[in-house]
Amino acid sequence: MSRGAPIRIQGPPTTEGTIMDRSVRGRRAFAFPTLDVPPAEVPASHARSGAPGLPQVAETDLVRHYTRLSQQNYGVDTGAYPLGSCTMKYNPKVAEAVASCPGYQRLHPLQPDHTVQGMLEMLWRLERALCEITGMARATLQPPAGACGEMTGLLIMRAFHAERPGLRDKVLIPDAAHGTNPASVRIAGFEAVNVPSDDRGLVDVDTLRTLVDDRVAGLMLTNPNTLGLFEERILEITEMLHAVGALVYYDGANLNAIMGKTRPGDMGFDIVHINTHKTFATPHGGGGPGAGPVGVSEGLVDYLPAPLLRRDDDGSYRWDRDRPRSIGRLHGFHGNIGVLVRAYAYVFGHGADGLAEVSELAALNANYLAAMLAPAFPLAYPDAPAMHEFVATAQPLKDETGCRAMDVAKRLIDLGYHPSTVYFPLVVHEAMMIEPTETESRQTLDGMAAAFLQAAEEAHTDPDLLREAPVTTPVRRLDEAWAARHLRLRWGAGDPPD
Amino acid sequence: MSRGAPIRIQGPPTTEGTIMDRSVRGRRAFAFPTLDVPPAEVPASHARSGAPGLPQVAETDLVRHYTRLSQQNYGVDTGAYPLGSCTMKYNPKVAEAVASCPGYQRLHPLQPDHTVQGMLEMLWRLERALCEITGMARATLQPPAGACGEMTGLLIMRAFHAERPGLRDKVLIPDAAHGTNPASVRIAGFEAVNVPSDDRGLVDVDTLRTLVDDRVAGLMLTNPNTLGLFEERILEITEMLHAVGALVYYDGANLNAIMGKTRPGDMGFDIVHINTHKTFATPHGGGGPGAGPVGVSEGLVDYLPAPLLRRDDDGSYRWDRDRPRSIGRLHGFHGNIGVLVRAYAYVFGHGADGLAEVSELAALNANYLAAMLAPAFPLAYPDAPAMHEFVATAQPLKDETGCRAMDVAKRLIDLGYHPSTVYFPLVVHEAMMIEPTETESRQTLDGMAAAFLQAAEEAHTDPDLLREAPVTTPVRRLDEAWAARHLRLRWGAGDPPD
Amino acid sequence: MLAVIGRSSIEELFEQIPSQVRISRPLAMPDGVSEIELLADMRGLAARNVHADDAVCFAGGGAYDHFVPSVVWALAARSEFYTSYTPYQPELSQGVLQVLFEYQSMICELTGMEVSNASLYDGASALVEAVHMTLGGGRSRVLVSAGVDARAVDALRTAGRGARYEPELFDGEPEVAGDVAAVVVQHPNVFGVLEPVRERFEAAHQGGATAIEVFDPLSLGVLAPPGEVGADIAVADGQGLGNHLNYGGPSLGIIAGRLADVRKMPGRIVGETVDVEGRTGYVLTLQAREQHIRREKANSNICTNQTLMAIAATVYLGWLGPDGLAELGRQCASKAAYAASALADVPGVALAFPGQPFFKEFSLRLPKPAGEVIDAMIERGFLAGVAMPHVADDVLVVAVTERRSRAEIDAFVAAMGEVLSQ
Amino acid sequence: MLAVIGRSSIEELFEQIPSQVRISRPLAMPDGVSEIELLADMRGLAARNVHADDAVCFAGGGAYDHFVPSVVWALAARSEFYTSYTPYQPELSQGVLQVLFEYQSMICELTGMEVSNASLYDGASALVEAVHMTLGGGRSRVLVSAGVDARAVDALRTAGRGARYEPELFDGEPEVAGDVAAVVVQHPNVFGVLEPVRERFEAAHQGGATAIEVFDPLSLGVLAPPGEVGADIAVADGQGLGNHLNYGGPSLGIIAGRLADVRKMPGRIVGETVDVEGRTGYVLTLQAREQHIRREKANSNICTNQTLMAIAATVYLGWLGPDGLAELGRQCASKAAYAASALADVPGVALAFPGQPFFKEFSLRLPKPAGEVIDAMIERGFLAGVAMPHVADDVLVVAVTERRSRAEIDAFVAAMGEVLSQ
Ligand SMILES: Cc1ncc(COP(=O)(O)O)c(C=O)c1O
Ligand SMILES: Cc1ncc(COP(=O)(O)O)c(C=O)c1O
Repeated sequence: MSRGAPIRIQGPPTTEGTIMDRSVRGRRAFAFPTLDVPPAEVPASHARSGAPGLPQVAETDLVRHYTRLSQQNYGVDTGAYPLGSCTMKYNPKVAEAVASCPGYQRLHPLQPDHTVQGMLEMLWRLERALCEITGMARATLQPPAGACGEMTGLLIMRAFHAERPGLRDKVLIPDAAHGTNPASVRIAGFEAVNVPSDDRGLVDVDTLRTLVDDRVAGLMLTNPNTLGLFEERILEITEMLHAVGALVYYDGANLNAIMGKTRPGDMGFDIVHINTHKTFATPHGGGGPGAGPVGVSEGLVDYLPAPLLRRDDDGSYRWDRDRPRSIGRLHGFHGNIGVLVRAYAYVFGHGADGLAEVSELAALNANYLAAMLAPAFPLAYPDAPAMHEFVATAQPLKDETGCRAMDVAKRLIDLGYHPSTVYFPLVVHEAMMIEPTETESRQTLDGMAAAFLQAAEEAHTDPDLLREAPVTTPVRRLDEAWAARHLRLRWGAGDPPD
Repeated sequence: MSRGAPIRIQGPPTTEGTIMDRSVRGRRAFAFPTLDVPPAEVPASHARSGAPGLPQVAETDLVRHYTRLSQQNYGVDTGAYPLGSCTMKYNPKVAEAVASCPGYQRLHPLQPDHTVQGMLEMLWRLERALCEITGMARATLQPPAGACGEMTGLLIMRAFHAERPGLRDKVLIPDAAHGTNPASVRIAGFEAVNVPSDDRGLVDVDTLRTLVDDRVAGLMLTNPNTLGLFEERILEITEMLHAVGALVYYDGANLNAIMGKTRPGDMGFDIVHINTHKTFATPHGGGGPGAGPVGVSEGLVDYLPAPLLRRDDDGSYRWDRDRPRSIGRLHGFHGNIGVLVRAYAYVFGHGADGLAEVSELAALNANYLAAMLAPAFPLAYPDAPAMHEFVATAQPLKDETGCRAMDVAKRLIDLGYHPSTVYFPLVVHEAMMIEPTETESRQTLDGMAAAFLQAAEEAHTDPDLLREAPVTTPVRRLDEAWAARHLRLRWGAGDPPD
Repeated sequence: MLAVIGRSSIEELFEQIPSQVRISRPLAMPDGVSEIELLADMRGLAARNVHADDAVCFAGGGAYDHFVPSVVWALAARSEFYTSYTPYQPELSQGVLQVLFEYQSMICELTGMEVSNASLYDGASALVEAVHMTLGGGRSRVLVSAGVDARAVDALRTAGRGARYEPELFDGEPEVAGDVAAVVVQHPNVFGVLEPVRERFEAAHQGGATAIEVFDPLSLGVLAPPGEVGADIAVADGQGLGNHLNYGGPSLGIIAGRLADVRKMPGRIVGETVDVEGRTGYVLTLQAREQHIRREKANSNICTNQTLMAIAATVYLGWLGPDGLAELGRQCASKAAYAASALADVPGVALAFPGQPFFKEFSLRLPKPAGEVIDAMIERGFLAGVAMPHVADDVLVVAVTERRSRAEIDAFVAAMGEVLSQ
Repeated sequence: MLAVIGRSSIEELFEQIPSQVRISRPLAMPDGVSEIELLADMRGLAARNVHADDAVCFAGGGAYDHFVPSVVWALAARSEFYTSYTPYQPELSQGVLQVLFEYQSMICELTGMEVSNASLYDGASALVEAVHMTLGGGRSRVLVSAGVDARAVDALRTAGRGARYEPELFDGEPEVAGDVAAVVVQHPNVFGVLEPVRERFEAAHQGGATAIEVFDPLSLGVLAPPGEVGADIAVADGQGLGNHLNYGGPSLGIIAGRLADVRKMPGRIVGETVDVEGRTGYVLTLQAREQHIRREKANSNICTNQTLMAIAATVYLGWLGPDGLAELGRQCASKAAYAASALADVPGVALAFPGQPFFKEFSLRLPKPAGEVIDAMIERGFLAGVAMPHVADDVLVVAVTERRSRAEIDAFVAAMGEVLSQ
C-alpha cells in the first residue's frame, strides 16, 4: 500500500523509442508572432549551412512522449527513496508554488540592486539562518552544488595559507569520504592524504596525529561521518589541526542529522558547505540542480567569493563587488537562486523548532530501521550508535547464499521500493547505506523492513528471485559493459571505430 | 511508440487501498497560523457531537497516494482517446498556464463589476466569437455543461410559447439522440417524441412531417447528427418546424465538425448550445467540469438567463440583472468561468483560420480512419459520407466469431489504445462510434487502425485474447452486477440490508 | 491520406453541406495567434481585474476565500486526471474512479449521511436536483426558508417552470401540509445566522415532507452535520473545499442522502466491485438511473459533472483530516466573532441580527448604502462583503475565513470607520 | 519505535555528541510557520522585485528573456522527474535517463559536435571544465579572447588558482606557442559582435592548442555551429533553452566535444544499452571518469549537475525543431537590427562597433554613464540593457529576443530619447 511507483512489465519489444522516432517532416509545435520588422540576415560568412537534425513534432507528441517517460521514473513523490548520503526527503509543494511567481522567476541577474530588494532580503535572511544553523560568521550562496562548495572552501584554505609563510600542499580525508572530496582536493591543487577509520568506523585519531604536520593545509570531514556515526573526539581532532595552523572543513552532506543539536562552528570547523537538496529538501530533479552554500568563520570572511551580499545601514541590500582578498567567483551570476528560494521555504517553514525535529525524526527513523534489518543485514559498525543513516552489510547473506547487495537491491525494486545506496562507502564490504530521512512514516519503514527481510529470506529459499530481479520494470537488468563498449551516446550513432 | 499510458500488471493482491488505509491517528498534513484572536465557540445547541471519520495523513501520504492513482488513469496526455461524441482533443498547456493567474483564479463572483472589467471584456469577446461561429445573436455563458444548456434552451422555448396562444407540449428528438436530450425535454416539462432515422442514418423527413403539428414546441437536432452524418435536408426540416410556429434547437456537441463551413443560424436553428469541453478543448477532468453556453436568435434574446453581460456606450461592461422576460438563472453565479477562460484561449489561439482547419482535420482524420477500419468494421451507414466521426459496426465480426464490440474494445486496451465509444448510438447494433478529432496525427491513426485490425484478426485466430482482455491493466474486467448488488458506495460500508 | 479515402481535396468532405447554408467568407474574428501573443492578451485582461490578493476578501455569500494548500492542485492538476473523460472504461480509469469513491466516502463522513453521488454542478444545481428527488406521490409544493440564498431560489424558480412547482418562501416555522414535497433550510442561513434547523426539519417530518438542508461543508468541524439535525437530503456548494474562487465557477455541487433514496439520486455514483480475479476495483454503478440509459424517463439530465473539483475536494479533505476541519471551524468562528464585535463598535454600524448565533459570516446594518461602502472600501484595499439590495440597501454581509489575520481584521475595521465617518 | 531500538527518549540518540559541543538553546531564528504565513511572507518579498513583466527586458549579458512555452514546464515539472535523484538504479530511472540521452543527442545535432555530456552547472562552469580538459602534456597556458564574458573569465581565474594557470587575455589574433593548452573565443562575443572565429581557431590549431568556443545555443538556427567553425570543444550557458531567468540560476552548462576526448569529459554521460532480454535501455556510462570511482584521480569533481534544466531544454528543443530554431534566429537577428538602427538615430547615441556584424545583442556608446541611463529607464518600464563598468562607463549592451514586439522596441527607443535628452 505504501509501496512505490506503478512499475510495469512490458513484453518485448515495446520500449518508447526516442522523440526523434516520432518526428515527421514539417510537423511543428512552435509558433511565433509574424515578424513585424524588416527581415535581416546574419552575414553569409557566419551563416549556418545545414539545418540541425532536431525532431519535428507537434505539442501533443511532446506531451505524450515525456509524460510517458516520466511515468517510467521513480521519485520521492511515488515512494520511499532511502539512498544513504543522498538524503532524499519529501519536497514540500508550497516551495514549488512560491518559486514560480514572476517576482522570483522573471528577474534578470544583472538588473540594478534597488530593483530586487525583496530577492536580496530573502537571500540575506537565508544566509543569516544558515550561519546560525552552522555556527559560521558569513556565507556565500554562489556555489551551485556541494562539490562546487568543496572547491570554494578549499580555495579559501589556499588563499588563507597563501598569505602565511610555509608550504601547505596536503589535505587530509577519511578513507570513507565521498568521492567529491578527494576530487575537489586534487582540483584545488592539493594532494589528498587518506585517513584510515578505526574498527568503530570513526577517524583513527592516533594515526591522524601522525599525519598532521605543517605541510597540512586542512582536513575535510563530515560529522556524523559517511558511515552515519558521530565523531565523538571531534574537538580533539579540530584542535589538533588548528595546533599546526591548518583549517578544518565540514562537508555538510549530513548536516540534517544535527540541526539544533550541535553546530560545526561549535565543533571547531572553520569552513562548512551545505547541500540544500539534502538538508533543506530542494528537489534534486533527477540529478540536479542543487545549491552548495559555503559558510566560514570570522577570520575567513574576506576570502569568500565575490560578489558578497551586503546590508547597508539604511536597511537596503546590495552586492558588494569590492573584495580584494576574495577568491573570486565560481558561478556566472549569483548561484542557483531558484533552488535557494525553495531552501528558504523549507528553512523558514520549519523554523528553529521544526529543524530540530527534522534531525530527531531522522535519527529515530534510521535507528528504528537499523534495528528492524539487523537480523539479516547487520550494522557494519555496531559499536558506535547510528545517527540519521546507517551502513548495513550484506556480507553474511553473501557468504550464506551467494546473493550480493546488488541482488537484494534489485529484488527490492520488484517489491516496490527504491533500493538503498549500495557498495558505498567503499571501505565496507557489500555495503548497504540506508537513510530513511524524517519523511518516512513508521508504516513505510515497516513496509520497507519487511521487503528487505523477505529478500533475505528468498536469498535462501529462491535465490533466482534476487538474481533475476527486477522483472516488473520497463526494462530488466541493463548491461553496463555493453554501453561502455559500444558508446552509443546519441541517437543515430552506430558503434564508434576503435 | 505512439501508444498509450504505461499500463501495468499487478499480481494479486496489490491494489492501492484507499487513503483511509493510510490513516494513522494524530498524523496531519494541515497547519494553520496560531489563533491570534480570542477563541470563540458556536453555541452548544448547534455544535457537532463527534468528529468525522476523515483520514489522518501527512502531506507525503497524500502526494504518494494520489500521484499513484493518477498513474493508473488514462488521459489524452497519455494517448489517443477516440470516444465518439465525446470529442477528446488535446488540451493546450497555455490554457492551463494562463487560467491560473490570480487575475482570473482569485476573483470573487460578487465583487463590483468595475473591479472585473478585464474578466467581463474577455467574456464579452468570447460571447461575440461564439455568436459568430454559430450564427446567433446573443449567448449566455451561464450553463455549466451541455445538459444544462439543453435545459436552458428548452425553458427558452417554453417561455417563448407561453407568450403565445396554444398548447405546445411536445418536443421532437431523433431516435439516435444523446440521452441528455430526452431527459432534458422531460425535465423541462415537455413530452419527448422520437423521430426515426431513415436507412441512410438521416432524419426520416417524411415521417417527421407527419409528427409536426401545432402541439410541437420544437425539434432538437445535432448536425452533423449523432451518427456523424450531415442532415442534408436541414433547411427543409427547419422550415417545416417554423411553419407551425415551432423552434429548432441545435445540440452543439458536433459543432467541431463545421466551424467556418456552415453555421446553425444559417441552417435555420433558433437555439444552440456549445460544449466547450468538446468543441474548444477545455479539459474534461475525468467527468467534468464543462461549460454549455447557449446562443439564440434575435427574437429570443429577451428570454436568455439573467444576468446577461452588457456593454455600455462608454465601453465598460456590467451584468444586466433587469431582464423581466428572462427564464431566470441556472447557476449560483456566472457559470464555469475557469472553463470559459480556457475556451477563450482555444478560440482566440486558433482564430478564424485555425478553427476552420480544426474542422477540416477532424473530417479528414475521421474519413481516413473509417477507410482503414472498413475491411473489418464496416460503416453502419455507408451511403452518407462521414464527417468528423463515424459509427462502424462489429456485427459481422460478432456473427463470424462471437466476439462483441466490447471484446474488441477491451483488447484495444491491451494493445495500448483507449477504445472508442461502444453500444452508442443505440440504434446501431454492436456500434463502435469513433472520433479521432483534429488532435491525432496520421502515425497515431495508423497505429490505432492496426490495433483494431489486429483485434479483428485475433477474433478469428485466438478469440480468448479478446474475451479475457484486458490483462495489462491494474485491474481486469470488473463485475458491474456485483457493484449494483452490493452497493458499496463508501468505505467501511458492508452490504446494505435489503 | 486523401488518396486512401479517394478524395482529391479536403473540401470534398464538406460537399454534402447544401450550398445555401455554406459560408463562403471567413469567420468575422481575428486569425490565430502565437502563444506569445495569446499570453500577452490574456495576461493583459487579467491585469485589469482586482483580485483577492489585491483587495483583502471579506466577501462570502456562497463563495469564500478559504485557503487552498499548494498540495491540492499539485495533485488534482496531474494531467492523467484532468485530460481524461468520464470513466466509461473502468480498467483504464481506476485513478479517477477510486478518487471519486473516496470523495463519496468523505462526504458521507463529513455530513453524517449514508450516501453521496460523485458531484453536481454547484450548490444551486444540487438544491434543484434535491428538490426534484422529492416531487411526486401527490406532493408537489416546495417550501423554502427565507434564509436560503436568493440565487439558489432563483435557480429553483427557473427549474420549477419546467417541473411545475413554484418555490414558496417561509419565515420562521413552515406550515407543512400533505401536499408539501420538500422543506428547504439553509444553515447557516444567507445572513450567517444559525437558525433552529432541528425544529424546522421536525415540522417538515410532521407533515411527511422531505427535509433538505443547504449546509456549509467547512462549518462541519464545529457545527452539527445534516445527519445529526434530521436532514433527509443535504446539499452544498463545495467551492471552499480546495477550489479557487474562479469568479464563481467551476465549483462543485454536493448532494448526500439516505441509502433508501439512492435510486432517486441524480448524477454518477461510483461503487466498489471485484474483477475476474477477485481484485478490488471501482466502477460507475446504478447507471440505470441515468439519462444515457433511461433517457426520457430519467429524473435528472446531468451527464458531465464536476469531477475535477471533487478530486481537489478529496485531496483537501485529506489535508485537513478531522483535526484540521475542527481547527478551521474554530478559527473561522473566532475570527468572525472578533470582527463582528469590533465592527459593531464602529459608530453608525449595528449587527443586523443582534444576539443571534453565527459561524463565519454575519450581517451588519450600515448608515450608508452597502454598495457605496463596498466601492469605497475597494479603494482602501478591501472587498468589504456582499450587499443585499433585494433585502435592504443598508445590509452588508461580512465573511471571515481562517485565512484572515487579526492585523487584516483590525485594518478592515479601521478602514470601515474612515469610510463611514465621511 | 523507541521500544524497538531500546531507548527511552529520542534525546538519547544524541548522547554521543560531547556535551561541550551541544547547543542547549534553540536556534536563534523564528519557529516554524503555516503555509498561509509562509506564502504571505514570500509573496511579499517577491512583490518588492521589479520583474521582466513589469519592465520590458532588453538586458542580456548571458541571461536572456527568450520565450518559455507553457508546455516546457508542464512536462519538466512532472514530479516523477523533479523528485528523483541521480539515476543510480537505471531500471527505476529510464525516464530521466532517456530524456538525458535525447538531450545529449539534440546538443550534438545543435552544435555539430560528436558528443555531449548530461549538463554542467552553467556556462561559466562549462568553460572551466572545458579548459581543464586541455591542460597537460606540457601545455598549461590558457589564451582567452577579450570578447569572452568577464564573469566567465573570473570563474576561470578562480579555478586557475587551484589548477595553476592564469587566463591570458588576447585581442585580435592569438599568439599560440607550444605551451598553450587552449584558445577560448566567445561567439557572438560579449559585445554582441561576430568575431572571425574560424581564423582564431585556425591559429589555435596551428599552434597545436585546443579551440574552445563559447556559443549561444539560440543562435544556431542561423549562425554556423561550433562543429562548422573548427571548435574542438563547445561550451554554453543553456538558460535560453526553456529555462526562466531565475535571477541567473538554475540554468545549465552545455559542453560538447570530440568522441576521441570523451574520456576526458566531465560529469555524467548517458549511453544506450540492452537489458538481459535485449530491450533497449539507458544507463550512466563511462563512470570510471567520475569522482565517485576515480576519487583524487578524477579530473572533475562534479557530481550533482543540472538535469532538470536539461530536461526542460530537451522539451524546448523538441518544441522548436529545426524550423522553429531557424525562425527564432531570424526574428532575433531582424529585431536586433531594427532596434540597433533606431537607437543609433537617437541624438548622442552611437553604435560602439559600427559596421561590425552582430546577432541578437549589440553595444551602444551613450552620452551619459550607462548605469544612470539604466536606472532612468527602469522608471519608464524598461530594463535597458547591461552596463560594462570594467570596460567603459558609457557602454550599454542591448539584447533583443524574438519575444520583443516592434511596438515594444519603438517605445524603448522613444524612452531612450527622452532619458538622454534630459
Ligand atoms: C558526503 C557528500 N559530500 C559531497 C557531495 C557532493 O554534493 P553535490 O552532489 O551537491 O555536488 C555529496 C553528494 O552526494 C555527498 O553525499
Ligand atoms: C450529443 C451530446 N449532447 C449533449 C451532451 C451532454 O453534454 P454534457 O455532458 O456537457 O452535459 C453530450 C455529452 O456527451 C453529447 O455527446
